[in-house]
Amino acid sequence: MINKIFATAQTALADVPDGATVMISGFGGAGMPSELIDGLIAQGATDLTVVNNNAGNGDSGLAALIAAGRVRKILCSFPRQVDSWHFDRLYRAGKLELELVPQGTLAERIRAAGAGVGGFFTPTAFGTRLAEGKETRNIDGRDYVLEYPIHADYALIKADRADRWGNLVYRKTARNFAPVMAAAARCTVVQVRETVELGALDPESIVTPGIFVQRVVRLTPMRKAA
Amino acid sequence: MINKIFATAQTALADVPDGATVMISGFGGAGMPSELIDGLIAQGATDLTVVNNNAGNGDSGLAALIAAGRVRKILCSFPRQVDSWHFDRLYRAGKLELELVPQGTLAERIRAAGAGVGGFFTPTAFGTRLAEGKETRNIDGRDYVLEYPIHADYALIKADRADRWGNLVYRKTARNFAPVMAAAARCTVVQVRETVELGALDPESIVTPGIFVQRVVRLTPMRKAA
Amino acid sequence: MNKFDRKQMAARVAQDIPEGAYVNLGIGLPTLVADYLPKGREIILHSENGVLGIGPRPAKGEEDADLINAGKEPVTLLTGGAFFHHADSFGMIRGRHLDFCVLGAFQVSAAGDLANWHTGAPEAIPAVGGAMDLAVGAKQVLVMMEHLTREGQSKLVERCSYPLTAARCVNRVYTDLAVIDVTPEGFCVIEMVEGLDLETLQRLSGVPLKYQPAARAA
Amino acid sequence: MNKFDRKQMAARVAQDIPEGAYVNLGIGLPTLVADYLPKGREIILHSENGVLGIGPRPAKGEEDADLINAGKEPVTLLTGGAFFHHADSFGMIRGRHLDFCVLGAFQVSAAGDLANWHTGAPEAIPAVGGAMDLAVGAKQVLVMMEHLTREGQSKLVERCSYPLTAARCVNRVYTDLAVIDVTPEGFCVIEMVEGLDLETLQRLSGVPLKYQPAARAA
Repeated sequence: MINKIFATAQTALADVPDGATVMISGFGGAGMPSELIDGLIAQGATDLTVVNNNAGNGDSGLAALIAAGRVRKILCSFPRQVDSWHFDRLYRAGKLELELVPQGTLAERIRAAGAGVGGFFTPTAFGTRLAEGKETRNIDGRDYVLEYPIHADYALIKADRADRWGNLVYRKTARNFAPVMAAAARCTVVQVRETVELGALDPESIVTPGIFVQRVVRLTPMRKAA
Repeated sequence: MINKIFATAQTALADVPDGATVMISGFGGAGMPSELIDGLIAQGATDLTVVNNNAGNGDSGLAALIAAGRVRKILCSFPRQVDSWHFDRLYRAGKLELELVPQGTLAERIRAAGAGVGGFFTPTAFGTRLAEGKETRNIDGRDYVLEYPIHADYALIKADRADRWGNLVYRKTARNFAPVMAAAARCTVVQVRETVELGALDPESIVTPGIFVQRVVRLTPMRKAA
Repeated sequence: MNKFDRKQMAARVAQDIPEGAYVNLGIGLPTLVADYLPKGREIILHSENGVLGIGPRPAKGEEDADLINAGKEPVTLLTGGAFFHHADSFGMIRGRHLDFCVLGAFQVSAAGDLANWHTGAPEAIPAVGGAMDLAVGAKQVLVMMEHLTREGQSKLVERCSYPLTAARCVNRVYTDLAVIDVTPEGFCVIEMVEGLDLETLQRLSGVPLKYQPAARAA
Repeated sequence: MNKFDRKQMAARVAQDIPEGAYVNLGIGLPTLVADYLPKGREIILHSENGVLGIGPRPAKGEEDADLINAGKEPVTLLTGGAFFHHADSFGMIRGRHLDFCVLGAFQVSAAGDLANWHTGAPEAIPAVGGAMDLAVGAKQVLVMMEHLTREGQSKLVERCSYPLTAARCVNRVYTDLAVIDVTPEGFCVIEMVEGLDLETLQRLSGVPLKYQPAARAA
């Protein structure tokens, strides 16, 4: 019997090695798998490359991972925020590498990895400093920049409900990057509010089919996500 | 008040010009908007370029449009079937141009058009005669072919239910190409089994948001789709 | 002369958004436009974090941490709204499905170039978010900004000195002093605040301005 | 010697599909594999027209025209199945998420090249469907075919004479005579039907065959 449900974050994250590329879902706090991140901090993996839209807010979640010195490099679209002090400090100290990617290009590069696309031409950032050094092309009168997929070793994502096959549904705008990240990682670990019986999720409404999910952990948020 | 619901296929299709590129959803009969196609036949537009997975089955739906001599060119992945006699006859007579596209590349080219992607590298068809004359590239050790988006003037698609904003849900495998075609066309016309009040569709389960839909017609199938 | 305040600017932008439009309102000042959309006009607001049909701010205590806009403020969902993932959301943007986006700006050039993401200061931590995608993707890019910097320099420029967000993308600029179209011939003023004359606006702007009130298309 | 019939071939392929695998069964002969998957092994079947979790054929009269497989035959959905659109479905394929696909073939070369979509006959109307996507996308490409053509020619070849579906993609071939792995050193027989010897198989095949029964990995 297929059963992707793990008892604890600890067991679900046990094999994350140093140096791994880890995607983390969420847009600010919405959809951020804070309890999985806490598990990753406890697990100890370091020298990580993190892919997220932001670079941490406040002192919890991704910010805590950064504050713990576990992140070598971050790919994101919007690091600088009023409460991104841990990122700001380490970045200014030269201890954290940043690859700044426009938000839509970030989403599409992640999607490309999951969909087996080797590269794609996007009009976004053409003629700007974020396209400097990149291949460009005019196609049918519009200018494009060539972008490549972002693959990951692990994706840590948050969903609302899951079944034992790993089928997922989300809640409101907490969906954001999770579905594309799930497909882009070799091993996708999901924290959910609730696990349900197989068949409890409507086949028409499953957003992430279990094929993209390797491990599911039910985790009750201990605190309001930052 | 936004109201995308049209009373008849006739009014919803009145402005399709000769020479238009028309996407038609469906995989065989499942999801084929047969009644809209009947409306298009009655409307009279000719010299059409049609995008569909197949090239018509039997004597109804797309096959009837082809039989009526309205199609100049077809882009599809699987024209030849036991019951594709209208296509077969016109193709062999040199009266119908065929662009054969692998099914996944067809879906992705349509998706690219809707998502503003100017081109993408796919591993599919590399080293085969369907990639002859196409640009190729080795990226990270894998060989890819460069493919371009397929845009359309109209998409004729079938869904199960719609509201007046054009939000859509589908039924089972009848979903197939419709969501990507809806986004790839300048004007998307949808035939639905049922129109529902705004709010009757779960925001978490809407598959095609109304932004991709211009016109909705409730049409009761007159016959089993071929 | 009577400068427009933020609310008046927002109300002026709102006037130009027609029934049925799909609109993305940028973070900050542009978000204010939502409050001034004419009652009874159905307009569908998009947010790049995966939602169409954003409604008014929730009442105090009714906020839902899972229902936020791109500025990470709590919002509500209108009846008829829908959720989707980030790649689909930016497919909508990049694929030219949004009728309008309204963005803030540091500078707009006479060619319609937009600079709104980076001051160019070497010590600044860069952050771009969805600005570049919106600028290239929306059918109409509307900019909403103060006409002058705090130091009194015009934000309408011949060429942007700040790093570009996108070239040749801006269609119309709404400032606290005027409404200005970007045309093939450069800036064209279509409205000014009461008491302002073209000569004064021209002097403040420091870049050639045409004047054609009839050009107003809203 | 006892040639495998179609059912025996399907049963033999089915043995090699492990619990939890995501599998696409090609149109025709490969579809038969579904009927021989060991009871109690949970295996999730994918069809390129947008479904995971295909179940058995429906009972007569219970067919649903909206629930079909890639061969356009009526199917059912298992508890736990899901529907999605065509671009997502081929994203699964191209993105290497399927553990196995099982395809028919005209020819397989010693390098693992696959020819299964076009006979090369100039008058033939070409049709490719999802074959090229499956061949490049699945983690393991299993081929299921008669060992010989009706004219007695081997379908295992040094180089394909038919137009390619994809190069260097086939991992294992199941015929009515043998199970053959494609290895860096060429074809390697791992099983033969009862009563067949390597010499005879070698003669029928007309292409170098190694023999290494221990190589069987299922």
